[in-house]
Amino acid sequence: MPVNNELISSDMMAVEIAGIKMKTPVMTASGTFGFGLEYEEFVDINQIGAIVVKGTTLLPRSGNAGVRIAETPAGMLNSIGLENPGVEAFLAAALPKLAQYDVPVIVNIAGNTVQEYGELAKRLETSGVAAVELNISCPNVKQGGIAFGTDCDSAAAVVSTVKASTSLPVIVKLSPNVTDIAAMAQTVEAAGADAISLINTLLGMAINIHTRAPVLGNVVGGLSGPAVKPVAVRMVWQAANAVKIPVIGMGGIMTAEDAVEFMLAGASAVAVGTANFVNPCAIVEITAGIKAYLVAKGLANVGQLVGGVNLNG
Amino acid sequence: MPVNNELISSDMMAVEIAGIKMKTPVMTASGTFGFGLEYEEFVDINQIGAIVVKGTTLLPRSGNAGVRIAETPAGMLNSIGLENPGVEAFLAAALPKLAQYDVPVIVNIAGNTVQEYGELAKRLETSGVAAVELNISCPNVKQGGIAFGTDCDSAAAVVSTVKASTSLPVIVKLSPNVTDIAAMAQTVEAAGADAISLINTLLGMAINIHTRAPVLGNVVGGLSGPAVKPVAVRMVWQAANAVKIPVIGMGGIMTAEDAVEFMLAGASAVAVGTANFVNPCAIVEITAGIKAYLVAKGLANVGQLVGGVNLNG
Amino acid sequence: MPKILVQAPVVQHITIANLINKLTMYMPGVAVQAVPGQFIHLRVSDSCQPLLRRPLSIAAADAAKGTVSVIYRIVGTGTARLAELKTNDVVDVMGPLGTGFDPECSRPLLIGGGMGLAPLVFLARWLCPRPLEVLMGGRTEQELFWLELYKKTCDKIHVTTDDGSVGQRGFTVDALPGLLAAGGYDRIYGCGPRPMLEKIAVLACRFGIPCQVSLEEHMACGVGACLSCTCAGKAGKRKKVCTDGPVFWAEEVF
Amino acid sequence: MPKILVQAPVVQHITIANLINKLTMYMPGVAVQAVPGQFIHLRVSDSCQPLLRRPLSIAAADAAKGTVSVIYRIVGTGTARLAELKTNDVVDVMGPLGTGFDPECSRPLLIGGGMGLAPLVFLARWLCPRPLEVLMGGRTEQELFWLELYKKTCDKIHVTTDDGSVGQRGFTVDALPGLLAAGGYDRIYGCGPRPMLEKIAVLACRFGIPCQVSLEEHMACGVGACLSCTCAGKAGKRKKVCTDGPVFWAEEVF
Ligand SMILES: Cc1cc2nc3c(=O)[nH]c(=O)nc-3n(C[C@H](O)[C@H](O)[C@H](O)COP(=O)(O)OP(=O)(O)OC[C@H]3O[C@@H](n4cnc5c(N)ncnc54)[C@H](O)[C@@H]3O)c2cc1C
Ligand SMILES: Cc1cc2nc3c(=O)[nH]c(=O)nc-3n(C[C@H](O)[C@H](O)[C@H](O)COP(=O)(O)OP(=O)(O)OC[C@H]3O[C@@H](n4cnc5c(N)ncnc54)[C@H](O)[C@@H]3O)c2cc1C
Ligand SMILES: Cc1cc2nc3c(=O)[nH]c(=O)nc-3n(C[C@H](O)[C@H](O)[C@H](O)COP(=O)(O)O)c2cc1C
Ligand SMILES: Cc1cc2nc3c(=O)[nH]c(=O)nc-3n(C[C@H](O)[C@H](O)[C@H](O)COP(=O)(O)O)c2cc1C
Ligand code: FES
Ligand code: FES
Repeated sequence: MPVNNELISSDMMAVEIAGIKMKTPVMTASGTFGFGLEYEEFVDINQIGAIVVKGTTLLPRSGNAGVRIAETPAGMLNSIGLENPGVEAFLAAALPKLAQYDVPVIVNIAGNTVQEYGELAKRLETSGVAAVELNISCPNVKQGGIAFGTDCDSAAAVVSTVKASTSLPVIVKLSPNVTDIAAMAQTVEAAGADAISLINTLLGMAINIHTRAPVLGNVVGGLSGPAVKPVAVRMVWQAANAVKIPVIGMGGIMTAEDAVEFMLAGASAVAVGTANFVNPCAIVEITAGIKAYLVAKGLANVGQLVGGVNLNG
Repeated sequence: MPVNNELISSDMMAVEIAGIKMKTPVMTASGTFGFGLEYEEFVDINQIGAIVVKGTTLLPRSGNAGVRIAETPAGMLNSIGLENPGVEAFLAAALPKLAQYDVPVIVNIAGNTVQEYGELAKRLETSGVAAVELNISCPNVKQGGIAFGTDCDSAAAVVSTVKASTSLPVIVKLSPNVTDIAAMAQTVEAAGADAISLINTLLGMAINIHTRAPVLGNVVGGLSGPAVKPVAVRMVWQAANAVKIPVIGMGGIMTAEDAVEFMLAGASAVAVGTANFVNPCAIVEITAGIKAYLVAKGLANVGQLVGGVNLNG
Repeated sequence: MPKILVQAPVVQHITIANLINKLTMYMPGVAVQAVPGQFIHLRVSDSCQPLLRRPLSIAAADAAKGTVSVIYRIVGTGTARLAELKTNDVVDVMGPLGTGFDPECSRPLLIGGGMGLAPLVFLARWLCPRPLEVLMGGRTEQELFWLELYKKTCDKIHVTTDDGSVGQRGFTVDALPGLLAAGGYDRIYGCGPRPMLEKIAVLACRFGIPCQVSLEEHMACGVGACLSCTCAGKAGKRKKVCTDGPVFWAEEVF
Repeated sequence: MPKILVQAPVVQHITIANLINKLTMYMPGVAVQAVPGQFIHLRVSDSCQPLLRRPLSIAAADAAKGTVSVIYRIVGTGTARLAELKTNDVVDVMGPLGTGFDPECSRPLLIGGGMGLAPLVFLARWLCPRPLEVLMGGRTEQELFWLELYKKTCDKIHVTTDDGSVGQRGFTVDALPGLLAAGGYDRIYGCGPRPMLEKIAVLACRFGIPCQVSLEEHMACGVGACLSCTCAGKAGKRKKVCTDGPVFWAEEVF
C-alpha cells in the first residue's frame, strides 16, 4: 500500500492552540507579513499554520515619521508605529482576500484605551477571523502600547475587557521589556487569556555618530531578529513553565532548528517574523525542516516536542 | 614649537568619574579581563582608563558546573557563576600585581546578603583600590545576583549599606532585566551611588536540539556582545536622562564608533567586555579610534560627546 | 508579473568609477519581466551579518541573454560585501520588485542626480528611439562617468556639477527652468535625492509637464509587508515605496 | 614566551581525509616558540558571525620556515568557515597559548583518540629520536589516515577501531592494559575524549607511570581572563584549561 505522504505529514504537523486548528505550528509574526498576501508569490499561503496580520487599530494610523528601520548586529530595529488602515478597512478590503485561503486568520489588535481593545475585539467577531491577538507590547506607540504590557494591572484589565467583549479565542502578546515574564504570563492567564505569544520586540536605540541624531525617526524602536533569540527562548521557557495555557514562541526564528528550540522550551506553536524579510520562503522552509527533524528523530507528532527540554541532560 | 602629541591626547581623553581620575574613558568590563593582567601581552595596561576586575566575593567560589559559554548570533551567553578566589586572595595575590601599573583598579563585588556587600566594601578600602562596583545584576548566581538588581528596595539597601561601610566611590552596576531602568537608576542614585554602570548581561537560554539539553550547564546565562548593543544604548540613554551621577556605558562595544554611540547616549565612560575575546587589542584600538573621531570632528575633549545625541536631528 | 526569488550567478562585475561598480547577474525570469524603475532586492551575506537585503534599481535587463545589471555605489557594509562578489558567485535575489516608469510620452526629459542616474540608464534604453534628453548632476567631474552610459541613447546630455568642473556649475534644478522654458518636453522623469525631486515636481507642475519621480526609503521586506518604507501620499493616504512605487507621479507624493 | 596576535597568511590548506583538513599558516613569531600541546586561537570571520575565536592545537611548527599547522575536523559553523580559506588569505591568530607537554622521558607512549591525535603529531616529532610508540583509536578504518602522519616518527603504531575494521576491535583503553603490562614506558601522553583520558589516568596510576593529558573546554578568551574553561583541580582548586593547561599531569585534574 503506497504511503500517503501528504496525510502523514499533515497529521504529524497539525496543532490546536486555544481551539484554533492549524495545519502546522508555524505562524506569521504580526507586522512582518502584512495582511497575509504580500508574500503570495513566494509562499503557498495554504501551507502556513496561521496568519497573524499587522497590528490593527480602531481608526486608521499613519505610523511614525522618519526612518523606520535600522539594521543592528544580527537584528533590526523597527519603529513603524502601528501604521494601518483601521479595523473597518481591514474587514472590508483585506479579510475577504484572506478568506480565499484555508488558513486561520488571527488579528493583532492595539487600542489606546482598555475600552478600545474591547471594541476592536467585538468588531472582529466575524466569519473569517479565528482569534484576536492583543498587542499590549508595542514599543513604538505612546499609548496602547508597551504601557499595557509592562504593568500587570493594566494587562489584566485589557484581557478581561476583551474576554467580556468577544467569544473569539484571545491570545495575549507579551512584552519582553519586563522584570518578571512569568508573573506577567500568570496575570494574563488569570484574567482569561486563552494563549500567550511572546516575545514582542526588545526596546532598543541606535545613534548615527556622524549626524548625532537617532537613526530612527521615533528615537527608540523594537529589536527583533536572531540577536534576540536567546532572550526569547529563555522567556518562552519561563512563561511556559508558569502557565497552563499554550504558548506561541517567537523572536529571531530563522531556521527549523530555531523553531524546534522554541518548542522544546515550551512553545506549542511558533511565529516567524524578521526572517521573512531575509528569506521570503522562510516559513515554508522552516515548516519542511521541522517535519524532517521529526522524521529523523522518529517522532510521530510535532506536539511531542513541546516543553521537551531535558534539564538534567 | 613642536606639538606634544602625548600631552594633547591625554588631555583630550582624560575623564573623571565619581572622583576616579582616568586617562581615557575606556575601561574593562568586569569578568572579561580577569584580574587585569591576562591581556598584558596584547595591551599596554597603562593605556586603559580603568581596570574593573572579575566579580569578587567574600569567600572563594568555584562557579557553575558544565559548559559555561555558548555562542549566539552576534553574541554569547555565559554562566560562569562568579568563580573567583575570594577577596582575601584578591588582595594578597592580584592587587599587588595590578599596583605596578598607573591605572585605577575598580573591584566588582557580589554578596549573598546585603551585609556581605558591606563587608566586602569595607575590606577593599585599601591602597590600590580606586572604587567598588556593586554587581547587583549577575544573572548567574541564585543569591547575591540578579535578585538585588531587579527589585528597587533590595538595590537601595545594598547601596546604602555599602556607602555606610566605605569611603570609596561606589559604582552600581544595573541589570537590564528590568521593566524600568530609569526608576532603578534613580533608586540607586537616591541611595547614594556615586555612579552607575550598565548594562550587565540580558538573561538568555539556548537548547541543543539534538541532545534536548540546555547548552549551558546552568540552564540560563547572560547574553553579551554586539547583539545587545541596541538595548544597552537605549538603557544608557534612559538612565543618563534620569540621574545626575555619571553613567558608565557598556554592552556590545566592539569599535570606537560603538563607544562614541554610548557616549552620545549619555555615558561618561564606557567599558569593553566581550570584544576583548574577539580582539585582544580591542581596548587600545577603541581608545585610538575615539581620539581619531575627536580630532576629525574638531572636538577638544571627549567629555564633549557625553549626552550629545540630538533628538531633533 | 510574478515576483521571483532566484539564485543568480554573477556574469560580470566591473568597477566603472571610484567606488562605483556594475554587477551583472544571470536571472532570465527577472530579465524578461523587468521594466525601468523596478528594483531587485539582494541578500549580501549568507550569515545574518548584515541581516537585511539591499534594494538596487535595475540599470539594465537583457531578456535575450537573461541578464540583469545594477550600478551601485559602495557606501556601507552591505555594498562593501557586494563588491567582493566574483564571476560565478551566486547571489540570492528577489525581483523584479516595485512599479516602473510609465512610457507614454514622446519627448521626455530624464533628470538624474548621483546614483539616481542608475535606473535612468535602463529607462533611456527603453524609451529609444524617441528623441531623448538627459539632465545629469554630480558633485565633480569624477561622477560624470555617466556620460558614457547615456551617450548612445540620448540625443542631448545636459550636465551640471556642483563645482563647475564639467558643464554648468550648480545643481540640476538650477539648469531646469531654462530647459523647460525652451520647451517641448511632454514628460519628466526624475530620480535622485529627495530635495531635488521636490524641486523638480514644483517646476514640472509650473510648466504643466507630467512628471514621474522615483523615491528611496529604507526597506526591510521589499514586497509591501512591513511598512518600513511608506511615505505620505495624497489625501493623507500612505504609499508603500516598495510596491506602490518606487516610481510615483509627482502629485501623488509631493 | 610572549603570546602574540598575528595576521597569518595561509601557506597551504589541504584535505587529508573526509571532513579533516590541514591548514598551514605563516607566523614565524609563533612557530619559533611553539611547543607541543599548545594551541592557537583563530578568528574565523571578520564579522561577528561567528563571534568567538576557535581554539586548535598546534599539529606542527617549523621554526625555520616560520609556519604553524593545525589539523581540524569540520564540525560546525566556525570550522566550516575555516575550511573556505585559500592560500594567501590572512587569518587572525593568537598564539602560542597554553602550557605544553613535558618532554622529560625516554620511553613514552602516546595515546590519541579522534582529533586528539592532532597535537600528538607535533609531540611525536618533538620527542624524536626517542623510541616512540603510539596507540591510536578511531571509529572506523576511515579515521586511520593518522597512520600516515605517525609512521615517520613512531617505531610502533598500535591501532584500535570501534568496528574492528583495522587493528584491534574496541577502544584504545581496551588495548592499554596489555601494552602497559608488557611494560617499559616511563611516560604516557594522552589526548582525546574526556572519558578516555580518565581511564588512561587510572591505568597510568595503577602501573605507576607518570601521565600527562590534554583537555578541551569551550573557550572564549584563551588567555585566562574569562573563566569559561575552568575545570576542577586538586584540593578544590580550579584550573584554567587555556593557561594552566590544556596539558595537565593526570593527578592534577582527575
Ligand atoms: C528602490 C531603491 C533603489 C535603489 N537603487 C540604487 C542603485 O541603483 N544604486 C545605488 O548605489 N543605490 C541604490 N539604492 C540605495 C541602496 O539601497 C543603498 O545604498 C544600500 O542599501 C546601502 O547599503 P550599505 O549596507 O552599503 O549601507 P549602510 O549604510 O551600511 O546600510 C545600512 C542600512 O540602511 C539601508 N540604507 C542605507 N542607505 C540607503 C538608501 N539610500 N536607501 C535605502 N536604504 C538605505 C541599507 O539597506 C541597510 O539596511 C536604492 C535604494 C532603494 C530603496
Ligand atoms: C585547546 C583546544 C584544542 C583543540 N584542538 C583541536 C584540533 O587540533 N583539531 C580539532 O579538530 N579540534 C580541536 N579542538 C576543538 C575545536 O576547537 C572545535 O571543534 C571547534 O571550536 C568547533 O567550532 P565550530 O564552530 O566548527 O563548531 P560549533 O559546534 O558550531 O561551535 C560552537 C561553539 O562551541 C565551541 N566548541 C564546539 N566544540 C568544541 C570543542 N570540542 N572544544 C572546545 N570548544 C568547542 C566552539 O569553539 C564555538 O564557540 C580543540 C579545542 C580546544 C579547547
Ligand atoms: C517591522 C515589524 C513590525 C512589527 N509589527 C508588529 C505589530 O504590529 N504587532 C505586534 O504585535 N508585533 C509586531 N512586531 C513584532 C513581531 O511580531 C515579533 O514579535 C518580533 O519581531 C519578534 O520576532 P522576530 O524576531 O521573528 O521578528 C513587528 C516586528 C517587526 C520587525
Ligand atoms: C564571561 C563574562 C563574565 C562576566 N562576569 C561579570 C562579573 O563577574 N561581574 C559583572 O558585574 N559583570 C560580568 N559580566 C558582564 C560584563 O561586565 C558586561 O556587563 C556585559 O558583558 C556587557 O558588555 P559586553 O557586551 O561588552 O560584554 C561578564 C560578562 C562575560 C561575557
Ligand atoms: S519595504 Fe516592507 S513595506 Fe516596503
Ligand atoms: S578561555 Fe577564558 S579563561 Fe580560559
